[in-house]
Amino acid sequence: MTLALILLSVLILGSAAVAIALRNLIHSALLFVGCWAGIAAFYLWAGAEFVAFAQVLIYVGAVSMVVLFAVLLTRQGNELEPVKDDSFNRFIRALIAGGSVAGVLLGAILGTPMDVNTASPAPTMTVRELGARLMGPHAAALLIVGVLLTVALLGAVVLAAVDRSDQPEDAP
Amino acid sequence: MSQLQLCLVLSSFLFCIGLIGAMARSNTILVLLGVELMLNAANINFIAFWRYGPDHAAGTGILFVLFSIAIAASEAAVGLALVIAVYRHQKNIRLQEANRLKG
Amino acid sequence: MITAAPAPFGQSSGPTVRRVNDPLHGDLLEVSMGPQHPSTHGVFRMDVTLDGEVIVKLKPVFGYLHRNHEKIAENTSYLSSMPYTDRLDYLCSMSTNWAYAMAVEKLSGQAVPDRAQYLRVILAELTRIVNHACLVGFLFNDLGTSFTPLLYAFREREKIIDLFEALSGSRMMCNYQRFGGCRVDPTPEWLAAASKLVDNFPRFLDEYETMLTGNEILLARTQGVGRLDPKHAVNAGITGPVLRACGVNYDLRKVDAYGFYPRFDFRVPLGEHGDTYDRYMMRILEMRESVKILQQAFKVLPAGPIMDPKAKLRGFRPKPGETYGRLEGPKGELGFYLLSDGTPNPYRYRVRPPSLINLTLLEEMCLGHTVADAVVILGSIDIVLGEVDR
Amino acid sequence: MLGSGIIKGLAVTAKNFVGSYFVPERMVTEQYPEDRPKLPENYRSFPLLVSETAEDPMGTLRCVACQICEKECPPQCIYIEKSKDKKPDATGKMQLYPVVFAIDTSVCMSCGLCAELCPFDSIKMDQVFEVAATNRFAGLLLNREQLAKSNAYYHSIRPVEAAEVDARLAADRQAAEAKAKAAAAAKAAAAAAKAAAPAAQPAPAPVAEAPKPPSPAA
Amino acid sequence: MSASTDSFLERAPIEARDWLVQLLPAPLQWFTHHLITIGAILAVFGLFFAFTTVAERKLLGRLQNRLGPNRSGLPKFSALPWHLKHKLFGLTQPFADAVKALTKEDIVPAAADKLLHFLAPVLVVAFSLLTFAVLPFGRNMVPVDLDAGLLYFFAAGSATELTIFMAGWASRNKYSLLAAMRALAQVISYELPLLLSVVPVVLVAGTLSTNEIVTAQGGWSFGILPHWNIFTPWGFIGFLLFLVAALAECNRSPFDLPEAESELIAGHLTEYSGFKYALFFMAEYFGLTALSGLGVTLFLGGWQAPCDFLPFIPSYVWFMGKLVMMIVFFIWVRGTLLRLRIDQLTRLAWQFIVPLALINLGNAAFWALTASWAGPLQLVRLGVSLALVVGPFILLGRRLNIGRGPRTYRYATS
Repeated sequence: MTLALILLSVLILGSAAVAIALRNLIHSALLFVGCWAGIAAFYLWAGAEFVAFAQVLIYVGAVSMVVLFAVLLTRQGNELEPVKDDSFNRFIRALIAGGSVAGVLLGAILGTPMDVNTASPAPTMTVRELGARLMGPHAAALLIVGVLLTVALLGAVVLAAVDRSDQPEDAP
Repeated sequence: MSQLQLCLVLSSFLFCIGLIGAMARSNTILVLLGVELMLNAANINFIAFWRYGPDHAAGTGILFVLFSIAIAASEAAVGLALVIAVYRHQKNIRLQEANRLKG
Repeated sequence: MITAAPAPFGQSSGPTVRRVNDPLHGDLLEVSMGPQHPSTHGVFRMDVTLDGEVIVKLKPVFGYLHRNHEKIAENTSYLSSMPYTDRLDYLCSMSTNWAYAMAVEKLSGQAVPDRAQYLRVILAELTRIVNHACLVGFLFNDLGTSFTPLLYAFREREKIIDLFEALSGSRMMCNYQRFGGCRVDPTPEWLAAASKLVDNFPRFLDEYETMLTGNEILLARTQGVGRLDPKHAVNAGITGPVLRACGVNYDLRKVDAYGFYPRFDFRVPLGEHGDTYDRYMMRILEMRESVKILQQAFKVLPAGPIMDPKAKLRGFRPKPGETYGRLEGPKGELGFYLLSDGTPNPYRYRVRPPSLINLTLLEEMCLGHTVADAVVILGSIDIVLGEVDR
Repeated sequence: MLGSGIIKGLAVTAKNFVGSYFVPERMVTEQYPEDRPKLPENYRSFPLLVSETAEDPMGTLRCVACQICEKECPPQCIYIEKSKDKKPDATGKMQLYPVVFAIDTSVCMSCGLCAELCPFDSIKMDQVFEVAATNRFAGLLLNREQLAKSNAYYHSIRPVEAAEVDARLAADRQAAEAKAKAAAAAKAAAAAAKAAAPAAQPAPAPVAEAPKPPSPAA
Repeated sequence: MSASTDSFLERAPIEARDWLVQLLPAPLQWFTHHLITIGAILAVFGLFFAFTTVAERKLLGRLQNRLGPNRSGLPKFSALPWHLKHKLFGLTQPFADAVKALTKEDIVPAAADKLLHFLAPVLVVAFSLLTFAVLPFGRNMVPVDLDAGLLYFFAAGSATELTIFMAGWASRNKYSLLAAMRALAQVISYELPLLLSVVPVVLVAGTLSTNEIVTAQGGWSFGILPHWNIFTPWGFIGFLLFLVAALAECNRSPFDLPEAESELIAGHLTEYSGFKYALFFMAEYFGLTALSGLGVTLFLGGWQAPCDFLPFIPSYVWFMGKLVMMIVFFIWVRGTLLRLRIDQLTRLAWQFIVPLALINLGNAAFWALTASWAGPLQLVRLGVSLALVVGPFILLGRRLNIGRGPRTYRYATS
């Protein structure tokens, strides 16, 4: 089990790191897809089946499409991103920031004694239970998320829509 | 190191990679993706704590992740719509140059 | 003679077009469609500039099939050009032959016997059916059907083509008309078979229309797509079904009343919107009218010679002069300009190919539409590259 | 209602699908190597040279090397060399014959003008359409021997036309014999010799403008 | 019906597998169990793919009054007396095609992104095969009976368009790029309608497990009318919407925009040849089969027999029969319809299918809530449900087609 976790970690962290470093945006987007798929695999490993499928459905199926669409629409796919003068400085600064955050987090994680419930096999949660909880105690949150998603969708459409008033009515 | 700690280390590294990406890259899409990674790192934590936490049946971790995924999806949609809008105005999507409120 | 009907669809004439270098819109993608492209109907190229999928610029490029037809014709005898005219519009050689024969007959003042005149009308109308059936089939292929309408249309075309083969010896390169008549006299069996075929043809058309004319996808894909303004069309010299689809009443069969067409009762369908759907329906309606003409012609076809006895095949030297002979080909006005200096070869020989001239407004029709529409609009114009490039 | 047009279309294709099993007329494709197309008599592919007999094709070619076809051929794919000597032709007249008669079938466009214009009914259009060769130069350039086909073969591919041609030739032959007799008589009667012998030629084809036979009375 | 009362044929495949598995030592059993399942799926659906291609070509041929492929038969040296005449009806065509695809040169454009160009066909087959894992092919014959099976299906299926994008982008061909864009736009537009058309079934069955959805459709009224979802008003319209969305999901005509051959040559496949092309082809048919299988599962009662005196025929035969029917329908549609344009495609999704699916969701909820109504109320229930189906369909359809319709033409007077 631990071995699987380590392998998954390598997959996730490796693809994420390479994706961040690559200059070809399409490649990084596809690597991000790999990273998300790895995270979904981690959820499966942890026994959260439903979340894993939701992760794949939403990240691999939808977010990645939107990202690729945005990359293509902004025509970044065919040429490499130009390296600007200030990017090295920013990279150093980011590295310092990231490193220090990592250090603090690692220290906290390793320094904290944890009361671990190592129930083996992994616990399961059926869809029915999940649904009951979502519609029961968390109904308000579900509703808000629904409204949020709708608003976000409409907002995205409004933001991205071209002002087509100069287009003929029969063209589309 | 216990499995929980491994998971937490994974998540913190992922978070840092996302942070570095968001800070170091100038391409708005990559910055957005870095933020997404940070969100994912948080999700990993939720699942890990649900897996090794005391109360599986409550499923709070799973529920939280579901909400978080929904929010991440809407963030991606709005963010990328913004990217496209910015691109339409200034012909590139370098974050540092998007410093005007008026197109 | 040419009068543009009042624009029936308000002020808007064609789609408004965005400027190509508009800084507010995304980068443009240039795609060279053709000459190796499945739906350019031959070796034809469209240099398309796309904004997303919307065409902002389109440049037709042709000449890949140039065969020097006109210059060759000036260096061979009048008769030897006849087989070459088959290769102009290789889908309708019978009417191309007739147009050339008509020009030469005008030049030399030859008479054509009655039977030959009727035969010419019969063959020209059969050719119109062949051409329109082909066009409609290809149009649907451009629209994305998996060959089904095309093969249904080809089934009918095949029957007519078989008749041509039985009559002239070749399916497409008929080489049938001669100066002063026709080459082969059809047998009674041939006439009976042709008459039967023509009587059965409306059944095919009905089936075809049931299958497709009311199809919602077809309506969505063609109505309002590739509109052509009648004034524009007249100015550009567009002829044939493409012009009539814009509502301009111009059919040489009525205008010139050449051949024996005045003896037949037929109508000229007119479109209203000038869009792709109208162009498609023009073809369907014209096929129905052609069937009417053919049915009349088979009834009244007289017996008699098919060749002017004074006609000469070899050593044909028309007196010096110039002439322009034209007829309503399936694709539009097909004309031959001939200048004779009294030698066996024409001094100047020029073809007015309807396909080429109808193609001139391709960009106007396509701007503002998508790639998918450009393919369909090109299909609805009905070009044959043999004729465009000559 | 939305979809009615689509359903109608589906019904038509379904009808065609069922019909393809029960109505043979619907099927227009031919299973080519097994089912050969039935060629109409007028079908033309490439030219052939008619010879009177199959046994001696070169000796009995109808062609007199007049070179009309060579001149009129639109893509100019015919090449003829005349002979120096003369041989009796179908009507028994002494005529030139082609020493070389070659047709480049890769250039030929099967228009049939040569057959139409030939005043001697010697070049006709064949009906062979499986003309493939492994050598695009020698394989498609047909010479006199390859082009020559017997009259019997000509009858087999175009019975009606060949019968007409035979009848016409027979009539010509009779006329020529009669003319020859008359000419001989005239020759005997008229002592004044002319430089050229009266070379009687066959009667003109009905449509073609052929050289008129010189009047024997001249 | 318990397993022991099933007919022998029904039990045979499962018992054969179990017998094979128990031969092995315990640690290997779990592994072998799944290996056999995977092997069986690959073999059955590999062959199914092969014969779908030939069936498609033959059916299309018949629709077009042709014979379709009928040449390839047994090798020349075959001693069978009837092979000359029948040539096996061309049934060996797919094997000839496979040999051809394998022996063709694999051309990779010089400017292509080599890695992605190679990965795309590999991944597309992998992803399209993943979806088979949760389809119940017969009673007790679902490879992995997941609690969230339906979600898994869509999750696995959603990745295929990504590979189309990879193929289109990696080819460095403008047609391919356009195809990639189209594929993305199409999947973004049609993922939602597909999900929405399925949700009513989940709502009524109360489960995401494909196996339980099929079980919920068991039973018959009067012995001949099965309780399949398609025989309810909401199920019927849901099935129609599912069909449309499925056609769009697997890029079949009339939604074959990414590979529109008259516009984009072959779309994302333009720069593929040989076996890579065959892999795409294979994936396309696997996707079609999987979605058809899902349609059968959700709306056509899965492996349930249509009448109560027919269950002696094994359940997997019913499933396959229905699957074949679905695929024949898809082929029939392909033989008839024309292609939509990309903006019409998205408009159809957002202005017609999504609203209709949402209304249908309410309809299904109504149906589920009124399950206890009896007697004349049953008729009221049916009537309300039908009205909820027909009304929106006509209204939305009219709106979609506004300003368009058959025209009448005038004739010149002179």
